[in-house]
Amino acid sequence: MSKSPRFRNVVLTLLVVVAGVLAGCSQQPSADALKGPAEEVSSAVRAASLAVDLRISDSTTAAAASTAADDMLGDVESATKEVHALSAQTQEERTLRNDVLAAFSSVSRALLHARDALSSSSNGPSDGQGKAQLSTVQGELRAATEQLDSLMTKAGIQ
Amino acid sequence: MKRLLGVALGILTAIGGFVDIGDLVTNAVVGSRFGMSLAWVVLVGVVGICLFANMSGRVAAVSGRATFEVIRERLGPRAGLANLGASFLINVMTVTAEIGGIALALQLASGVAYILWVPFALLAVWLVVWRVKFSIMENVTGLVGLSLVVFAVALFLLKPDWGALAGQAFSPSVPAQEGAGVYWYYAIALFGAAMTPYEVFFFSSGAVEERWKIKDLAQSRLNVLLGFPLGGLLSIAIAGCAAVVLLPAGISVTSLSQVALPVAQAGGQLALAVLILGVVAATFGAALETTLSSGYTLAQFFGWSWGKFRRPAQAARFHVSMIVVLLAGVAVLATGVDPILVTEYSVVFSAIALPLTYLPILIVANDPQYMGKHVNNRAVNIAGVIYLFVILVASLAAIPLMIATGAGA
Amino acid sequence: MNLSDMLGSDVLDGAGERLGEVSDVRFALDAGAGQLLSPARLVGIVVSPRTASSFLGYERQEISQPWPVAQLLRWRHRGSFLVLWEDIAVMGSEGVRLRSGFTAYDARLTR
Amino acid sequence: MSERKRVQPRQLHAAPSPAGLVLDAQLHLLDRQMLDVDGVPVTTVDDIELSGPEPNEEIPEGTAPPQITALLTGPVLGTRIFGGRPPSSRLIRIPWKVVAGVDTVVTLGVRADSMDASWVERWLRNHVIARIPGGSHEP
Repeated sequence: MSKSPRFRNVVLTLLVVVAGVLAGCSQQPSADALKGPAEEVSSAVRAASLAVDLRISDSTTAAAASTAADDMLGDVESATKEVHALSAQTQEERTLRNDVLAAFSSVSRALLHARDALSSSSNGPSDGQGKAQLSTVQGELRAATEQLDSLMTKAGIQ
Repeated sequence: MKRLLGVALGILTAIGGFVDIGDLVTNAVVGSRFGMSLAWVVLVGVVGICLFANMSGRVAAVSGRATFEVIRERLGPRAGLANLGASFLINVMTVTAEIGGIALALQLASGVAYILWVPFALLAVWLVVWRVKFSIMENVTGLVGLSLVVFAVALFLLKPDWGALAGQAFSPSVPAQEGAGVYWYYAIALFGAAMTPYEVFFFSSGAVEERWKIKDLAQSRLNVLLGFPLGGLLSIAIAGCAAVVLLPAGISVTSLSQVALPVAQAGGQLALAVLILGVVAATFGAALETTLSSGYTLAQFFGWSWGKFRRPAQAARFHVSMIVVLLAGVAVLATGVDPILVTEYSVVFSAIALPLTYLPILIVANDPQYMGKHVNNRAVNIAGVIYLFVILVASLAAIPLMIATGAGA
Repeated sequence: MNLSDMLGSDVLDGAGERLGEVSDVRFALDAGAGQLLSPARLVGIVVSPRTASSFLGYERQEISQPWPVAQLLRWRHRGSFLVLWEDIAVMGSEGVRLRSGFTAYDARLTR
Repeated sequence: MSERKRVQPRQLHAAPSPAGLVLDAQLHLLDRQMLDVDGVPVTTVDDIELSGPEPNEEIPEGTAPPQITALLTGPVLGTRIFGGRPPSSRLIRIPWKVVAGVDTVVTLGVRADSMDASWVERWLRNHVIARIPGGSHEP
């Protein structure tokens, strides 16, 4: 009988150690762990914004600009996956992670619209309707950028 | 007059041939993250590649032996095979990256997904390797690749604060938002991109292909000593464009489409078109060079018959191995791996393999049995040994830095 | 025998004391008539007291460049000597045994 | 190996210099490129075969020195790198009597196509390269 509690203790200790190791492996969504993906997305949305600007001023082609938007969409996707892989422990962490994911998804949506607008803008910016569409998209990108920026400032990610 | 034309052609080809996807991507990434604070590495790398390309060209012209024959003969089968394995792996990675680069540039031009351009790029590269004369191949890709000068033009059109750029370049420091480890990791990547071993394999084998003699050495020295530094200036201009436009905007480069943004901003659609032409030519030329290099290294290690001056039937194993390498590269791309990522790894692995390539060249360039009276002079030897030391340090530091920084993330 | 069986094997003197390892095997081509080469006869073995890798032959030639690579390799092979065929008693899996009273010659190549 | 005791000969005599060409096998022969009579690369010198001596047998005084009988290539390269020894039937021999010269390369007095050492080259030429259009055209 006396053996069994000791055995249980050993097993419990081992479990705690294993859990600790596992927790160490799957990082928590601290400001530190979110920094990389957040910066990646922030860079991506700014690049797309620049591409739309260049397209509005007729400095770049529809193909090159939409390729840029498409590449940035890929970057945001991979950053989103990275954040999804983080496991939140506390309520606070869960909120932060969800906020970040929300910001990412609005960036993602804006990028999708940007890509579509850019690839259909092959008539050139002289086409009034196309130009209007591009300005709308630009506004959307800016809004998504601001949302992400303010979140990053709030969470102390610089 | 004709001679002068030949000299000009050689220099222009060397400039256009200097930049490949590795230089393009690494310089743009570095410019967008570190500004001009790593420009000194390009300078160090260019001096190194001039030194050793020249040396290997001289060995090839005087003795008729290309670099990998020398490596096998001096290092013996064991160390030689280790070197072959490393060089061959890097060659395949670089072939993959260059073919990916061609496809990415064509996507930029057309908007059609790059993966659909890959088979086309593969076929084009193979056809040139199979059928086109060596000198034509070199001159055409080199001259068209010269359109990358658009980066330098764009930098001027952007009217940057030259003083600030020069300040970053001449008193380099690690930017506040980046760690010192990442800074040195990219320093090694830039060094590897400038000094990629395939350039030496290609250069020395090219000397044999074009049947250089001792009297051609003056011309080749001129090509290298003028062409490569000017090519290095192009590299710095790529970093400069990224530093002026992308760094202040908070954009760090992860794709080729971002590299094009500053050029489009400076010069509009015309500049963009020239840029795409230049990138296609530069990556296409480099794809040819790396494909040939993988054939050269294998053939020279095992003593097979090689060279584009022979009919393919007279160099069967050489041509079969190049076909296999091209297919392997395309198979890697077919997995959907990002070609830019392959590029970033290939330049770092290049840095790791550098000492094995450059030590035997330095030794043979001093051996009178090979070189007769054309052995290295003292100044070249001193520079060579200093570089060997730098190369060794970079090579040893590369893997620890890669692990510590998560490959520069 | 094949050359690779000899290279790197131990060299013992007549009393069984270890002298070093075979770092190279020297041949001579006696000038002969004809278009092709004359037979290559074994002259002797080069014994290096430290390492079998005949790295580059710096110990045997008058090449001193590039500093310090040449100096390092020569230092690693210091004390190398040549033993003629006449002084070899046995060659085999246990290594090379020399006859007692063998003569050690200067291993340098004269060109 | 270095733990064992070593003796060092006390003095070195000047070596007798033979009349002809002197070759150190590792330095001047092994791993060098072989070219055929037309200057076409054939293979590399992977190993060297000698006419003697019998392994592990006492060499009587006055025995004539062994000679190089052939240069070896093929699977022997693998065994030089990884150890072991290929069966002698798998060795590709290039007899010393076809060797025409030794310099930074070993030149042979025969054509590559007549040699066993180039069978892979011939096989690939006939079965792969010759079947692709343009394979036998001048570049």
